[in-house]
Amino acid sequence: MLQETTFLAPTSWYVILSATLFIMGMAGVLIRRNAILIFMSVELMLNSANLAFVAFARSFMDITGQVFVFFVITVAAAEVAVGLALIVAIFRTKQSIDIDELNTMEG
Amino acid sequence: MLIEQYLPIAILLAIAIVLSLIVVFISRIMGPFRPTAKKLSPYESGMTPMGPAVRRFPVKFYLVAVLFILFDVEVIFLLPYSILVQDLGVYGLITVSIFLTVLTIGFIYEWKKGALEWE
Amino acid sequence: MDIPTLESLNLLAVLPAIILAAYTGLLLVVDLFIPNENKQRTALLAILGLGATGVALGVQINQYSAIGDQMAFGGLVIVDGYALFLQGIFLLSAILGILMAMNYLPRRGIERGEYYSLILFTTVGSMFMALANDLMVVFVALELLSIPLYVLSAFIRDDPGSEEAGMKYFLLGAFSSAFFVYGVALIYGGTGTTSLDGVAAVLAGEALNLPLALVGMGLLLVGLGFKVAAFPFHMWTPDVYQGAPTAATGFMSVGAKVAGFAALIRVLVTAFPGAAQAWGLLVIAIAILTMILGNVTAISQSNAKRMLAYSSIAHAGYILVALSAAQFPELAQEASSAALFYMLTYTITNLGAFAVVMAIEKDDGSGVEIEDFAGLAKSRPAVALMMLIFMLSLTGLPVSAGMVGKFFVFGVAINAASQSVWLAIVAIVGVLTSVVSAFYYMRIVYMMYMRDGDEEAEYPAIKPALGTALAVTGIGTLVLGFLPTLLFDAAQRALIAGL
Amino acid sequence: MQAIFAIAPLIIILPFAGVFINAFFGRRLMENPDSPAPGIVASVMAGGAFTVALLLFIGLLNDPAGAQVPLFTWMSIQISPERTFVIDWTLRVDTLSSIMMLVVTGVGTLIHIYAIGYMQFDVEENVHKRHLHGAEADEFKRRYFSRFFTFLNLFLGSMLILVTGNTFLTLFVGWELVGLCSFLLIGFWNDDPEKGVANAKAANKAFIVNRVGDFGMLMAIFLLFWSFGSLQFDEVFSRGECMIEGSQADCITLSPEELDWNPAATSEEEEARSGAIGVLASLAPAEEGPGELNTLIFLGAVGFPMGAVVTAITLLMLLGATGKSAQIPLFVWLPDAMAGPTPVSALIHAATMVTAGIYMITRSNVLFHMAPFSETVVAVVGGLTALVAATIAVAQFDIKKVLAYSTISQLGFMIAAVGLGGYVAGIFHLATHAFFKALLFLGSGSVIQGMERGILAGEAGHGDEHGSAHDDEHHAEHDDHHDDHHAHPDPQDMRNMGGLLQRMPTTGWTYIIGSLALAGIVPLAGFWSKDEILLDANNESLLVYILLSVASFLTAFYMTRQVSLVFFGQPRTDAADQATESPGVVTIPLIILGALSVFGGLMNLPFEGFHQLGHWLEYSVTYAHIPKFNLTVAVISTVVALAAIGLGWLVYGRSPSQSSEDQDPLASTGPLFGFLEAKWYWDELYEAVLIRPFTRLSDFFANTLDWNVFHDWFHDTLLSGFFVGGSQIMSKPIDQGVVDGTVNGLANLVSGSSRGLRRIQTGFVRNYALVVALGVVVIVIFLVARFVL
Repeated sequence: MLQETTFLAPTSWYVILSATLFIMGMAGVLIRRNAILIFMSVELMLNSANLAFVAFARSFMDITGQVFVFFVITVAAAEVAVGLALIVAIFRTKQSIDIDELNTMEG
Repeated sequence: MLIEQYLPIAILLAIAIVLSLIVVFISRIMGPFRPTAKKLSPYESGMTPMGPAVRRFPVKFYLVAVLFILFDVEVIFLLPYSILVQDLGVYGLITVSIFLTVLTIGFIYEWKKGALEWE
Repeated sequence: MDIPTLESLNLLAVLPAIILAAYTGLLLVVDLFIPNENKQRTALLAILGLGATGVALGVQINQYSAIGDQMAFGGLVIVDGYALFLQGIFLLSAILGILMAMNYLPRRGIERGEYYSLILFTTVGSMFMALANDLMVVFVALELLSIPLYVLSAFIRDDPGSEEAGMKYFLLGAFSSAFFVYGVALIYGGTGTTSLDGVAAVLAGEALNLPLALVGMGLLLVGLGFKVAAFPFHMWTPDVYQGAPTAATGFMSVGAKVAGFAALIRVLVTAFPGAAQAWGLLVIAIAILTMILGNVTAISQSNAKRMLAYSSIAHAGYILVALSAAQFPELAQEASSAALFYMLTYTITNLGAFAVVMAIEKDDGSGVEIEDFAGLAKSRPAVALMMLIFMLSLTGLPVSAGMVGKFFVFGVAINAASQSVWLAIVAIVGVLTSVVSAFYYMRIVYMMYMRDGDEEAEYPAIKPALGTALAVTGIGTLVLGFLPTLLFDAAQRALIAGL
Repeated sequence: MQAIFAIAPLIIILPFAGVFINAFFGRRLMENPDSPAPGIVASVMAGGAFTVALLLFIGLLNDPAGAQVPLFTWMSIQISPERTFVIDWTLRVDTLSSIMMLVVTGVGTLIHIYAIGYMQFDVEENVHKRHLHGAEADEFKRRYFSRFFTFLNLFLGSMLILVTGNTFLTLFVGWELVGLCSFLLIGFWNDDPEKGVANAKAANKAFIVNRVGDFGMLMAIFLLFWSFGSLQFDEVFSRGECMIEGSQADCITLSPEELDWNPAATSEEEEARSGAIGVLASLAPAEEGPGELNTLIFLGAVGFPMGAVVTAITLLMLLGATGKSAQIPLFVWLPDAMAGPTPVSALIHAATMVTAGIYMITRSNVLFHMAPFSETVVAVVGGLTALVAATIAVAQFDIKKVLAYSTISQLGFMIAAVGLGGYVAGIFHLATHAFFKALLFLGSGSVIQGMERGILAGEAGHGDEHGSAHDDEHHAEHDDHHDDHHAHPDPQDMRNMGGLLQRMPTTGWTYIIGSLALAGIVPLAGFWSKDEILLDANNESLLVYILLSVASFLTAFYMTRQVSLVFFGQPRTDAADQATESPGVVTIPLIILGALSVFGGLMNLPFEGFHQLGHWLEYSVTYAHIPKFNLTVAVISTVVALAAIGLGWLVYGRSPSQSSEDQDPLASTGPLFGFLEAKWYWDELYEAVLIRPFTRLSDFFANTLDWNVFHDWFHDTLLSGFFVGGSQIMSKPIDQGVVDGTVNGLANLVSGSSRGLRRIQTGFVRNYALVVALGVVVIVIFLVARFVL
């Protein structure tokens, strides 16, 4: 399906890159304390997935992957909307968006 | 297509960068430089500056940003459509109008909720 | 290039979902013009819409035997018995959820029209979870289901608990859905398609890149496992359930979970029969751990909502038991119908339990400690009786819906045991843990019937809405217990052509 | 099937109708708060059930094969394309179940009637305790009186579901329902000012201990279904016997006509049947045993020899039986269960429910017959229980506690009997025991209320000189224990009684009859049944025989002790002095039961031609057998009993103690008596052996599995190695409240680990995310490994 030409980077490179980005995002979620930064890390994970999609789509010469990316982006936008709203609300009450201060419930 | 065809772009880039650097630093290089507190203070059209230059933005901007994102996204879907608008014909028209209706609902909602009133 | 035509969309097949979606958008706007003091109208309108959808669904179910399965949106969506049955469950839980909220929100002083619209949005999402025949649809449905839930759980403005719940749910939910998306990406990379049948076909034949697809499947398991609150992706559950407004919690505890299972079962059974051993073992392990953790941790809870959260984790485990039996193609159908039936019983019973919690919760949201059930049998005999029924059913004591559900679920596991002894183990753990569960469920019964509460503890009046919800759930629980065959046959017929 | 059997459903419907009426209209029936209406309704329903049972019995006389009366299809599940697993709710009317029905409904009816009188007084007294007056009091009476009879009828219905069930599942449903009723009735006075909490606790103890047994039952049922592919009695048994030589597959796919052979077949029919199945021809009980049972049963992928599987099943059933029928090691709940009102103790905890275990084992005699090992275990457990309980009973002072332990001991006899294959003997003793033990309990109830009437009279202020003199000397010379001992004499403490025979003649004499029957004196009912058991023991196993003989010696002894303490000698308190006879509604059932205890033996005399019960049961109990009458055994048991009575009389009867403070004569044996009085420290043993280790274990869980450990390791060592500040996430220690004390030792283990697990739930989002991430890692590793390997 994929005719390798001289200058096209092989798909695996993209996948590896996306995996790296994904892991970085994961680490970010695990170690960041600022809600917004965590949130951005999540976005990073999503977009690494997008990268993988596009790469695969290219290698298959198939449109599905790219369409999926559209949807991911859209949904991500919706998540941003909700997420930011939540963060703002919390900032209003707590004057801080350090998620480690959100531990009134436990056990 | 071959890698050579990228060459003009590369050259253009190089020139752009160099020029911008020159523009930035030429005054520093040419002109005299005797800083005083007044000179360094941020320029507020003659008034004495009040407060730090960097301030928190009011939450409103978050709201605007969010709204922007939402409506920004619709472009993603409209762009491909606009390219194929001829081929897609009625089918495409209907589909896109559904899509836009949904967006409009959102728009009406935030309008009525007063998200758009600035003050 | 071939342009799809409106006919090819076959919109009629998904009419109920479409009706509800359109109606929801409409409701969102209409609500803007309803004055704040009588938002109850919005609720009634919402119920109306659900009813209309229900009618459409009923018609479809009627014709189903004649028409059989249909595809829509060019194969992105499949309308089969499985989907129809589940859509029924979703509509039911949505209606009940709104009924409860109608009484609850005003008391907490948080009644805003959006609540009802959001519930409808979630329901649309759930319905598409059941309908999805393509990972793309699963993903969009998953988010359409989740995002409103984030808002619902943070619905009590500037109540720290609620906000915390919303935030936790949101962050972890986004986190897990990122895994889901990446899983889809890997599957797409491994098989070159995102349609479930396509994936199955590729895996059956010469897979392009099997390990990629397998790992992708694992990540799907994560994303959906989070929705159904299965170990180890359950951590959000107790906090969110406790912090969220009880009405939302009750709805969430069934709607989201069932929807999650809807997609999980569909994806694993339809798309990955090739990798059955792989996910079979995983699901078994997860099921065992989930049952143990849920039941054991529930025991030391002092807050009723939190206790129910852990119990809901445990029940996810029981449904997983059925799913784990579905790894054997010849049992897939029976297993899925057992799961479907269990989900139905769980939906009704659990909603009922939460309805009772709402019935005793004070207007400031306090009064949901397990101690607060003390003496309920004296002050509120009817409610206490209801709770007794629900607790018995959740424990799985005869003769109640829960017992029958457990019976089917463990029964199918036992059948499958002839294929792999793991199934036997999982069934035994299931029985053991449900014995354990008696401890914490009976504790509430003990509180209600054998402890004296303070006499002057007066409970909020039960408005007709909540009363209806209670009655429906209570009667439903009993009926399912006494005449399970009724619906179990339905559940099975749902599966004849399904999957 | 005979037309008469069609009425079978009534036997269940009637009691539940009673439940319905009393539950919803019970209070309205009691416009006048003292009207016994609900009681009458309940009794009528019970009586109706009894008549139905009688009719069925008559029907069976003509057609002993019995019948299976379908009610409705309970559930049907598509097991596999070709097989559907159907559970009909079918009533099984055969000789065994009819005996059970007769006993349950018969004794049940009498107890219902008795309960009318008893509960009116009991409720009245609870009104006093709570100092209720006027409308409040009336409402209280209405609520509790009708509630009691609702529960009682509910129990009756459930018990009948149990005995008429045609599948192990329906049996289990009844099993659980009766458990529930017992729970409700033990805790009936859970809001009693003084004893409320204790009652509630007793109820919970019963409930939870029974859960352990139920777990055994459930596992047994699953195993059954798993290996025999059915839960229906006949199918299971026929397939079981088929599998002795056939393979599992052949036997499970028996064709229907092969399946509905009826177990009531006489021997030649059995020949025919075995021809039909084609494997039983060579099957003679003698040459059985695990050796022959080596055909494989496939559980999961692996196959086990049939002997092992059946043994496992039967042992699990035994666990269930030890729970319901209060055998070692699960008997501890029964004595506490005496917290319930006396009719409850009589009906549920002496006559009927506790015999469910014996019934279940008898019903599954085919299985047990296949597993000799389990049979031995059953017999030994029964024998031991009989002995241990009997010894404990010797040293109790609470009149009902004595009876409770006596019940446990007698149940031990029955279990031992069925364990030895003496199913006839077991059921026989079950029936007679139901008569005289119910009699004794009702008698004790009457005694207790007599005492309470005495107390009330005393409080009313006319205590005669004797009493007051008694009074002073106590105040003069005794410590306050005795003081309040006297001020509020415990109406159940035998030390406070004495000389009641003159004051309560009917109760007294019937009670004495009952005790003689229990002691096994010719020709009372108890003698014949016990003798039959001893016969079997004598033939089968010397050990059990000795255990049982000693037990029966002790039985006679403690009954003598009780009778002489309660009815003979001088009254030791004013209360006893002013005790009065109970009303007719209470005494008449006593008399009837007395008669039954005398003549009950007639149903199965050990002489040729008199084995009615034996032959009767042969129709439904495949391995029923009738032991040969053996004079020496009979003589020995009689002599033993008489000796015990004589000894008891020497110790207690001849020189009765004068005051309630006197030491028990046996107390001279010092530590031994204390040991027995403390019930062998059985509860303490559990405390030490189960609860405390569990608590420790759970602490271990709590601390070692503590998330902090793991977390610190993970975060500080790994993550914070790379990033700063991750470690203080977990710094907050979590200490959670203790679980409510309603859960027993087992729960302590669970709750301990539960608290341990709670620590994982730290409330920190990032930890949740961490756990998710770890889960992902594990899953991915697993999948990749699968693929690579």
